[in-house]
Amino acid sequence: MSSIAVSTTINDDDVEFLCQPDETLLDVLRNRLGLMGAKEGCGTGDCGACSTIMDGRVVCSCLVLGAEAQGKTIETIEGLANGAELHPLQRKFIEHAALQCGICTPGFLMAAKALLEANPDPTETEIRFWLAGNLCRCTGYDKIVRAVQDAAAEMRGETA
Amino acid sequence: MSFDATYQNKSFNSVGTRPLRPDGVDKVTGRARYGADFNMPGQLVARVLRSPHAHARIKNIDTSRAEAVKGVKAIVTAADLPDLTDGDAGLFAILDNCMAREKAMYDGHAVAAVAAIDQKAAKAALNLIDVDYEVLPHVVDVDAATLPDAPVLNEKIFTQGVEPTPTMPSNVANRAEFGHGDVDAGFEQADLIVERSYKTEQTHQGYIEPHACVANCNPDGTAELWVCTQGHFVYRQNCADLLGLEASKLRVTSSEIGGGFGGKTHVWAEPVALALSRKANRPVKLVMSREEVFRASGPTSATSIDVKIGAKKDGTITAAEATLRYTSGPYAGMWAELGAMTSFACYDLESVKTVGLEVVVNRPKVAAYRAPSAPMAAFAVESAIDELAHKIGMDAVDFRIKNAASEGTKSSYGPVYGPIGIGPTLEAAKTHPHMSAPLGENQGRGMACGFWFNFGGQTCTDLNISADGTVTIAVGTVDVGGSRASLSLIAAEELGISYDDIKAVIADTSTLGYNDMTDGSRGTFSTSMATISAARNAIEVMRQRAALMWDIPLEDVYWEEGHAHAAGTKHGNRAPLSVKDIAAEAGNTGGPIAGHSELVADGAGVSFATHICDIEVDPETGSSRVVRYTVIQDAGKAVHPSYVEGQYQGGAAQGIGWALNEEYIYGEDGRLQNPGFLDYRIPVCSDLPMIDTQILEIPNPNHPYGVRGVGETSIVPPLAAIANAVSNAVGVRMAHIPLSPPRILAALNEANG
Amino acid sequence: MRYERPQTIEDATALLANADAKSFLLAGGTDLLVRMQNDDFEADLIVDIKSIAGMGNITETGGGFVIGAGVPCAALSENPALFVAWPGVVEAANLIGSTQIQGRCTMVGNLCNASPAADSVPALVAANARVRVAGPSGQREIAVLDVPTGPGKTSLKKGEIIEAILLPKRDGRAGDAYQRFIPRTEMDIAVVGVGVNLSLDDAGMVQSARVALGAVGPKVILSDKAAEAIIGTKLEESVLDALAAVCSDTSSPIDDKRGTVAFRKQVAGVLARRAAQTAYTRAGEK
Amino acid sequence: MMVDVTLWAGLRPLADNQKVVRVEARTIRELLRELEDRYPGLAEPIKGQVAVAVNGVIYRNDWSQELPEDAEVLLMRRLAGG
Repeated sequence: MSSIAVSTTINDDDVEFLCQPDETLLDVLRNRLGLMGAKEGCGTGDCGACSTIMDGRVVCSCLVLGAEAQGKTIETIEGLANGAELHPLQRKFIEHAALQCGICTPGFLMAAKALLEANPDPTETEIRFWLAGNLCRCTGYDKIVRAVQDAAAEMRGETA
Repeated sequence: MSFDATYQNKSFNSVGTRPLRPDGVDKVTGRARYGADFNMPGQLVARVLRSPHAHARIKNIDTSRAEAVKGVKAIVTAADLPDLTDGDAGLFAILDNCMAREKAMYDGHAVAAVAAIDQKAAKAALNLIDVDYEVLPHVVDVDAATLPDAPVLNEKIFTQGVEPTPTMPSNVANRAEFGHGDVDAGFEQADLIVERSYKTEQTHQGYIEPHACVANCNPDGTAELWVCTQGHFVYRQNCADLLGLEASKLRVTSSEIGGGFGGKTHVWAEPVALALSRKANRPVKLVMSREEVFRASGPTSATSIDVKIGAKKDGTITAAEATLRYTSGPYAGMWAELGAMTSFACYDLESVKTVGLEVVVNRPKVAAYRAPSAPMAAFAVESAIDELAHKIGMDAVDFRIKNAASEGTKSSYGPVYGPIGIGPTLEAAKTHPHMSAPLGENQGRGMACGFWFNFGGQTCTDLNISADGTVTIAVGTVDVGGSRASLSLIAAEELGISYDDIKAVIADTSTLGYNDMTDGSRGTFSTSMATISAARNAIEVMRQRAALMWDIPLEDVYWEEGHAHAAGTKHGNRAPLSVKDIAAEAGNTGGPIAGHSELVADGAGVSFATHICDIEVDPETGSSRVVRYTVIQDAGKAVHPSYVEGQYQGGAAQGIGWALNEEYIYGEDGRLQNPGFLDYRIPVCSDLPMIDTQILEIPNPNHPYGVRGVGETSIVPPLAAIANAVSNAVGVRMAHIPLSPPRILAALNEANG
Repeated sequence: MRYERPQTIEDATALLANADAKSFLLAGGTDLLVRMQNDDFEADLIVDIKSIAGMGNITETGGGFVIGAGVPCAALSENPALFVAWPGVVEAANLIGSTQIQGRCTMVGNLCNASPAADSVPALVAANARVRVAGPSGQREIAVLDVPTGPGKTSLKKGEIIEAILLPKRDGRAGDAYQRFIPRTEMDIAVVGVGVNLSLDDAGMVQSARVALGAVGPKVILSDKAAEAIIGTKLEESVLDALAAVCSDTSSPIDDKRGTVAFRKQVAGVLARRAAQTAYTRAGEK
Repeated sequence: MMVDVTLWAGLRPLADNQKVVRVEARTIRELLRELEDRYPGLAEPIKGQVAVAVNGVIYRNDWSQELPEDAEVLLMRRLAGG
């Protein structure tokens, strides 16, 4: 197997890497680029812990080949905050205690970011179905949903 | 210094508030490092070869072809992990589970492992290891395993706890009996008796982070292990014992842990990684796949339980009896015994008898799962209690209140209770708005109670005060869900300083004394006790330093609200000295200021909860949906209420999954058919409603702040609460968990003729 | 193993035609990459077709809709015209997997993976959808119904690629719907799936109908009997009973980890009834 | 001080099939020593498997714990938790 050269954009940076043809984007991010915020919980697209945003759509990076990143725009958890300033979702997750162990958190945040970009004012049901591909075993989802609701309200400018 | 743990009934400044957790930013930015997020220079990749058979004798393992693969640096089998367990059956089970010795005991049992320079070489080598198996008959079902013609898993197992000792080997490893009174006489007095058999299927803790570690053995006998674990000191001891290492030369660092729930309380593959590293003389990283996690780690028991309860027409229970059969995987544990102990713990019973039968089967070795064994027992008992209440014509809550245990009750497992919370949680349920809310069409309401012991145990904490007056607490209990925040609150409270001036870290095994695991709901209970003790010791030092700074006798210095005060008027109007003031002079008054604590945190108060839930059932498909859920539980004292609520909600969600959809499904061949999150169906976000919580605070008399463990009890009532709700919705008693749609629809069809 | 990203359909078919047996097409990858996790998986060639012009497009033509093989299912509901015309097809495709999966998975992939439980397939079969197949010897069109031949098997020949799904033009009072059963609310594979497509005459009587059942046989079942049961009716209660009975009888499922024979047969009838009612309502609203 | 110690079922065969044993002890340590002296078969379980419940409070490890007058004392198996 010979490596493939890939040019892509990750968190607004131009990035070039070599990867094997069967290597997943998740493995590239974690093992080649040092971006370990995306987690592997299953490797089969069932848990969402590896969620990243590719060309505006949230995807499981374990189900994308590294080679497919060619020419794409990729966003990972490492790029969510604006420097030292946390994204409202990040702040609200901490404020609402929406994480316990935290392993699913990066995936939830990326999926929630994509949600609020597509739908700034989602109902509880819309939030729950959009996030159904992100498994959390600690929280029972209650505080996660509340954190997303609160972040959405703040981003709409409705903060109390 | 001896530590007085007696409850003080003080008012709090920090405890009970909801500050931001100290590790929050790390975790929302992807910077927190979990088991798989660590690498070492020159590290190899490990893969484990697993048995495809449920039960097979390993006649020979030939690794020669695999060793010839370029890039392969070490291969280990059981021969590389000699038995050093010296007759310790529990340790031997862990060893044999890490690497099968004579027989593979379940589908997924490790038989060999490879370390290679990359995944590709490791995978190639794995496919070239030749294992010669003699496939043996297997049994996976709990009831089938107890039949006379069942294949015997282990010729050395003769049922313990029966007289006389049996002469034939059996899959029933032991029998444990609990109770008091005369149940036969009790049933004689009963006006009504409910008797029924129940079954529950095997579930997995389902933590999102697979087991992962990096092991490094050096030729000089020192070794390091980076690992996701609920107890790095316990992992150190396990690994040292199994590999013949000196404990102090093995430094174990706990990574952030991506969920454990009991599944990371003993070693699985870590000794294998160390053995590979020792053989290859290189660091080795071993990360399980999700499939491996399901096939070879964690699960809880599958059970079969018979319950009989009798009561008088006025609602007084006269006798209660249960026989509980729990699978333990291939090795005997104490899972049935725990079920037998917990089953009737909520009630004040004149006559009670429970018998636990531990059944070995060709399934993975059972590990603890959040209040281990209690949820299944509670499912059976609370279902029967509900049925009996209906029969008598009493409200289900009133019936429980009438029979609830209280202070002074002799528990069904032996001891007499101190102050406990079962009565108050029931009273709270009775008046909760949820109880009186109207139900919609096809909806049913259920409620149930649950009990768990809670543990204490060995604990060691260091509290160091920096020159700027800020404080580091180094603790040895892994933070599984926010305990760093709780412990910082405790230290702030005791020292009388701001939460923001405290930083809690989890120390590794070489920098702190031994700590038991974060299990048994002990993390915050035990370590808060040690933290209070360490803070009191530090205060004692600060009093001495203040006396020195003021040149007054020590006995004239007292500590209040974060300051040293000079007593009385004889020392003039000296302004109190703050921690910062005293710390700033530490270099001149005797050096660094610290408080240490080593103690056995005993007296963990038992814990009770009552849950209420509403379920809507689709009568045409058997599909069910939780529409409302309420958790009421005693926390003793909620140190950080947000994370207490989180424990309540998380446990309830796990219980809901267990009740409705989660189960291990085995084929005729004894192989697991659903080793993935696609078909092992844990609840997803859209499956659940908001989960309401009500925290009761009945102080634990054996903790200075009244704290009880809160982590586990919340998983105990849901199975029964949901089964009761579904039974009420469909009008048929549901006695087999999970209540998957095919089971509900079949019950509906039967009821409708 | 090679990864290729051809720019034309001719290059893609040539690559496949000349490749060894172990070659795979990559569109959304949501099935292929899962299979690649398996230690037994081996491949010599993966052909990523998403760079081929037109693969990512949804085109409305005089004859209906052409949906490229690389269109992720999430994009279907973002096309208002398609959603108005074929709500049942779109809702079926949108039921596949999570939000993350939706961003990648394609209907053609769902079809070619040839799982008996594929969600979009019963809806496409009910819609009488066809596919355009490109191959070494040129293009051909076949019915979606004729693509899968059994679990994991299709009628495609070596070197052939499905370029697009062709949905017929929609006019008059017509509607479609898809219903599936899963144990959870999301993230599961269909235990039973039913697609119904029907048109009404001016009196509100069902004029034509197609009923397709998924996950109750080795491949999707198009039930003429079920269609006959509702044609010429207004879906009266007795008609729905008959429809349900036919669908239960027509189902020939297996017992597996996802459901039992008895459960699947019974629920096939329930879902057929519900899907038919939804399709009928939708048709009536036009 | 004399204390009545209740043994769990599994221990009874190791103690002449007695359910309750009366021993002279002021602390948990003295109690365990006395039991071991009288019934050597109990030494093995006492080493690692035993917890002592005193008036309903479970002590896993603490030898120094004093036994109150008329204490209700039970030997229990050490438990596993999640």
